[in-house]
Amino acid sequence: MAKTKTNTEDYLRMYRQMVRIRAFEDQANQLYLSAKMPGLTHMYSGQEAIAVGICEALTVEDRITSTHRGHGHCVAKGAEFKQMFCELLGKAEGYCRGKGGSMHIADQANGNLGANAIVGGSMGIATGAALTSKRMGKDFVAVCFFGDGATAQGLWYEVMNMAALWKLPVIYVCENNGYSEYTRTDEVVAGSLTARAEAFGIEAHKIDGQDVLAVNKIANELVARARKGEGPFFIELETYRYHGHHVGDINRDYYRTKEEEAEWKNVRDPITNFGKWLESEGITSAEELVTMNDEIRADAEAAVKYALDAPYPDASEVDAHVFVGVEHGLSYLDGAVT
Amino acid sequence: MAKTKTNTEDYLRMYRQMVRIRAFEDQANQLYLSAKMPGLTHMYSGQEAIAVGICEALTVEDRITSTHRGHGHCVAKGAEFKQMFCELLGKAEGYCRGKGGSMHIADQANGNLGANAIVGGSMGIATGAALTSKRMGKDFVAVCFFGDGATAQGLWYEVMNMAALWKLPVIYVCENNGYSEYTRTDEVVAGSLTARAEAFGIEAHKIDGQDVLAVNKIANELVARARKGEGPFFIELETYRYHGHHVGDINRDYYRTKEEEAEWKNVRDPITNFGKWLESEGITSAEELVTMNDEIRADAEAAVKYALDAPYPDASEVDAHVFVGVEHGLSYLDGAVT
Amino acid sequence: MSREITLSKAVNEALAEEMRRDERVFIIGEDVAEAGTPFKILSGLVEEFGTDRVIDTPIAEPGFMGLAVGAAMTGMRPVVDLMFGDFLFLIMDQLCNQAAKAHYMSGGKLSVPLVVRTNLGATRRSAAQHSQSLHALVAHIPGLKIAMPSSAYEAKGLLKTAIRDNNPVVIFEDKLMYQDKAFVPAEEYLLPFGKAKVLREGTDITLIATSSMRQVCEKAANMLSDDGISAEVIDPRTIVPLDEQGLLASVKKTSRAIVVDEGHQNYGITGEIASRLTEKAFYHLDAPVVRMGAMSVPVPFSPALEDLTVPSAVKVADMALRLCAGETIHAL
Amino acid sequence: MSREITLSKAVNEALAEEMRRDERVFIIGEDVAEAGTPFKILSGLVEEFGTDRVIDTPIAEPGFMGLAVGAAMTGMRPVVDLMFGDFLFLIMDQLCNQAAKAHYMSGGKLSVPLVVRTNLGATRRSAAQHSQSLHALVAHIPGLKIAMPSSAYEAKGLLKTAIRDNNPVVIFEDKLMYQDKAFVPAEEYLLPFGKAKVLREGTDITLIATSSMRQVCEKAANMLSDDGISAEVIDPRTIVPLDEQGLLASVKKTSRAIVVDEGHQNYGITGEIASRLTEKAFYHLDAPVVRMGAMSVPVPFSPALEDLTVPSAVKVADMALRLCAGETIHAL
Ligand SMILES: Cc1ncc(C[n+]2csc(CCOP(=O)(O)OP(=O)(O)O)c2C)c(N)n1
Ligand SMILES: Cc1ncc(C[n+]2csc(CCOP(=O)(O)OP(=O)(O)O)c2C)c(N)n1
Ligand SMILES: [Mg+2]
Ligand SMILES: [Mg+2]
Repeated sequence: MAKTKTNTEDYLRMYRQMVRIRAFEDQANQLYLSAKMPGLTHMYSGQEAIAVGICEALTVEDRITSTHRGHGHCVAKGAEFKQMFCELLGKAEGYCRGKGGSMHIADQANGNLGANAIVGGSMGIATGAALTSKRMGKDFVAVCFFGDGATAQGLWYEVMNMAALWKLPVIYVCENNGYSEYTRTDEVVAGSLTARAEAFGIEAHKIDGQDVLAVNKIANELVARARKGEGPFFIELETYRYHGHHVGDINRDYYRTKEEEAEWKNVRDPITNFGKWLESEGITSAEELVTMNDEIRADAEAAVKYALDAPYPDASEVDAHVFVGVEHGLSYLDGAVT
Repeated sequence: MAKTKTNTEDYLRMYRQMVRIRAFEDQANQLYLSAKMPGLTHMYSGQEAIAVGICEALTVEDRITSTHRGHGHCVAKGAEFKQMFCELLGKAEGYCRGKGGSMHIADQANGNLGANAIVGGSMGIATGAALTSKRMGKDFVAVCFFGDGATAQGLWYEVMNMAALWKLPVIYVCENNGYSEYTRTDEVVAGSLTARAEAFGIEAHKIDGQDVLAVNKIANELVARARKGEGPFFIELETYRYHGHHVGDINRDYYRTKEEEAEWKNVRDPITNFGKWLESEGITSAEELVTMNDEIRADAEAAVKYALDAPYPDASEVDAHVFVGVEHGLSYLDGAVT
Repeated sequence: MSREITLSKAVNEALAEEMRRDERVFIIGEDVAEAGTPFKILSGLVEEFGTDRVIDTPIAEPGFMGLAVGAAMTGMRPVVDLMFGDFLFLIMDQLCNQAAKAHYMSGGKLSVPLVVRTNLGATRRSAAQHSQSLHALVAHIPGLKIAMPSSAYEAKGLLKTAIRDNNPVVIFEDKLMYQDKAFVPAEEYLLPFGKAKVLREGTDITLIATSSMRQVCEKAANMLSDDGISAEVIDPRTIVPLDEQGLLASVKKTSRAIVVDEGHQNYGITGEIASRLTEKAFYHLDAPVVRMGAMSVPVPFSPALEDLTVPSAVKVADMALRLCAGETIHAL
Repeated sequence: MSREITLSKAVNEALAEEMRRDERVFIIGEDVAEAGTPFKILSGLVEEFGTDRVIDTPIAEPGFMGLAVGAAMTGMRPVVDLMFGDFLFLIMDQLCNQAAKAHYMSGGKLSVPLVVRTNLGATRRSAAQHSQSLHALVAHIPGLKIAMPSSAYEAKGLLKTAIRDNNPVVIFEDKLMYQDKAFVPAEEYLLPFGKAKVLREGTDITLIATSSMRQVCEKAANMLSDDGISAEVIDPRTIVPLDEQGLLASVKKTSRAIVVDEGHQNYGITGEIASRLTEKAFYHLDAPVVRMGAMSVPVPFSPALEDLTVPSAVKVADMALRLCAGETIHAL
């Protein structure tokens, strides 16, 4: 996926990808509100510039690990709406045959090693992928997405130490959206996040996570350097989640104000602001953007409809995929050769 | 245990305690070499100035947590030879009735919450003790001893974060003896240890661990400040272990040179150097020191003899202490009321 | 006087009562204060007891579990709030290598009076890392007591007992039962550990039901009575200690038993319970004790699959019918 | 051609052979390179394969376990060296929430071909945190395979099979057996998972022995033969998968069985194995299957106590005699 294309194309694709994420989440939220979605899910809306700015700097061979708030990463790394909605609804055509759902959506064909329902749970996985790249002489890099709350997990410090000692091509990307669940970040983070990475000898950057061009710029730079063996790196990005912690988190007044939410949505929205910039630069027109938005919304709606009508996995799949190469895990447990 | 005594007494007691640790370890090592000791044990010899310099700044109410290399901490916090040797030999009169042994020796009467055979395993315990002090309005502080290798455990970063957020009276004491088992510290520690603590907003100090006065000075200062609520703190102390990783680690050439060992023993020995200083200051004479050394060695030998003759715990104790308030854990498991 | 309250309310009451009674008791975990946990179980507690006793932590389970061990060793009585039972994997070292062993390793000098409150239960569409029932893991570790309340009544009585116990106790609440109501005395009460409760008397077969499986077995018993089968339903309440006498008395009476539990069946707790019954009631049994645990597969997200993995009333009733009909269940 | 080598050497050979065969195989853990582990098992490997494939880590078990999962997902085949089985508690999340579930959660897209090499076994005077036999914990987790070699021969053959398996496998070596020798073919061989091995034929009673308990049961069988009792000794070799057919064939023949294992008996693996046998051989059994696990207490340091906690040949032989004499073992 060598990058031989004009900036214009890059810019429009970044905009497009951000809109696709927003559209996906709007539909997912509707599915929940209309009681059509099994369980809960965590909306990425508001953080689009990060997933897109970073993943646009990656090739399909580059690996990412994602989080419980993972739809944005999944879309940005190249996933399709249909298989994603099928997964969220537990349908057989989902990326994980409906077995993983929103919190475990993975798309390894595009290098997405999966969302993770254990906060911080993928930090070792991303670092291990970087180990493979280095030991096997591949040139892919690994990007580990996680939230501000995940920095409390000791696992991060264990793997940063090894990544730094062994100069692994991994980039730790902290999406600091100001909250972990219902708790403000400053109540649970002592000192400085960038200093924590620097203490392991890891170069750290703090970036505005609402500015897709700024995110993409640092990503391009660090990904290139990581490929050359100059990694690991750490990026802290300041951002905000528009919805609640999950779709069911409706009344948020006890932990954050409506004003604060409005401020971010109205003044710092990554899509609106990037759209304005594209117009001001004459790269595109308001009309073109409206058309693009409408097309994408239509795509998303069509994908939802498709997923709602799609079949569930067959009951016989319940004990498939317990073990690689074993059709039915249960009979295998009894030593019955399969 | 208020400290109303002249410096001279302090100095002599510090010297005395260091010699007691050295004498204890020499006997323990002999027990191993003469095949009288069950299992293996880790010698503290060479690091005496740290345990003594720190513990001399503590009251009996102050708590410490110790490590697999814990004899020094145990002696320095006030333990007696007899019960210690009994414990190392698995005898009923041991501090833990022989059930813990060297790696789990505890002496809660003197505030020693125990050695730990899980590297880093006591970092949460020490921090939790500090939480008790603060929440229950006590004024004891907690000191957490651990080695350089233990800094790789994620648990440390998790508890430093909470200690810093809640200003807990805990002091993290890293005895950097240059090795973790058979690996040089610089091969497994990226960046800087003091910077790691500082990244959490924790004041950090790096001190010569072979200079008991320097250690005691910083300890007095930080303990006092921790009592006032100015903690937590971190101290990294440069030191060296004279023996192998454990008593069975005899051939060490493949990971460190005899020259290096000789250098530390001959030039930087904490006891020799402090003894010289005591003489030069006219606080004591060479003769007095020799007498003290002889007395202590005699004490240690007597304690060993006592422990060798002491009885093992009765077989009926094997399922005692499984549960508090239950005489026999096994029958209790079946719901039999005890 | 007794009133109907939810399991969630029962837990909240137990905590409030014990915190009023004993200032050493405190709660520590993620989003336990203002948020009152994602399940809203603790609502109101921080208002009454303040943030010093209802402590919000960073997302660091091994860390706050470790703090709890140290706090317990030095005189406090922590109640650790572990948001999902699946996170037990993160605290195993502090819970099993430290808390469970400290009293024994110190020859009785140290003790660790703490409670880990967590949950179990699938069919909530929460997928493989938020749906596990992992009580078998901790039940295996000497030094830990394990309670498994099966309704609001047990949840309150067992939690109060756990908080007063001088040992580490892990208590598993069924996260699908939080809104289920049961009669709970207005007066204070405690429930003893190691005493099973016969929930329904019967003569033909014994259904041993832990936690979430109580409702399943009670439903099954109703179905069975329509078929003229009298099933006894018994709840062990705690699996460590386990009330062998109580279970044996029932099994010796009925001569048939099914052990129903939501943990994975393979190497789960049903094997231990069935073995103990078989060893001590062998000559009273008309048929081998049958075990019905959750399917030994990671919990799937898809509703079409997830519901298949947990024992259901229909499946239990069917199995009981076959047993009572003298059918050999495990013919090879 | 066969020669006698130690279990330690057998493991070393298995690793060397597989690393030569497949460049994706590498070793990761603490002091595995120059030091060759505290047990000196890996001596010589770093010299042959270099520090890129025999990787010394910091003391960060959760961390390097996590790295191994990610490396396995992306095409390598890590062999994780976990110095003591007691440290399993530290890697449970990465092993059980991540490695064990990734293939299932991804609907078959991701796979995690890795091996965790660790150990079990008490009576080494290493106290409660260095003496545990924790295989029951991982055996309960769907997605993991569990091997328990009982001699150098099994250690080599099972480890080679484990390394070639495309799933996460945990293999427990008996740390007290590292210097014990056994006949091991000079030619390459693999041992299949899920196939038990009859170590000694017998007709009166079946002794099912895992790992360290093999020698105990073989000794017991010798003692028993002096008393005219013919004991069959059978080793499951892997407990996940478990060779039910093999064990049942033996038990149906002898009609009596004792399951002997070094894990704590309470909620350990003996309950599962005994239950499976009882369920499927009930009408062939003259007496309930007896379980002999390690005492359910933390492992004490004192030699006077520690030896009491593990099943011994004398105790097993005595139990077998009583069983064969028709004595009711668990009379209440
Ligand atoms: C180990 C673990 N602890 C707790 C949880 C419950 N939980 C899910 S998301 C979350 C907050 C995560 O905050 P952050 O890392 O900032 O990500 P964000 O939700 O803000 O994107 C918590 C506590 C979990 N899933 N895993
Ligand atoms: C969790 C854990 N991992 C590994 C070990 C094995 N081990 C015992 S001591 C040790 C080295 C510790 O090094 P350090 O912390 O520097 O202490 P030192 O031995 O130098 O005093 C190791 C790896 C252990 N006991 N616990
Ligand atoms: Mg956040
Ligand atoms: Mg060291």
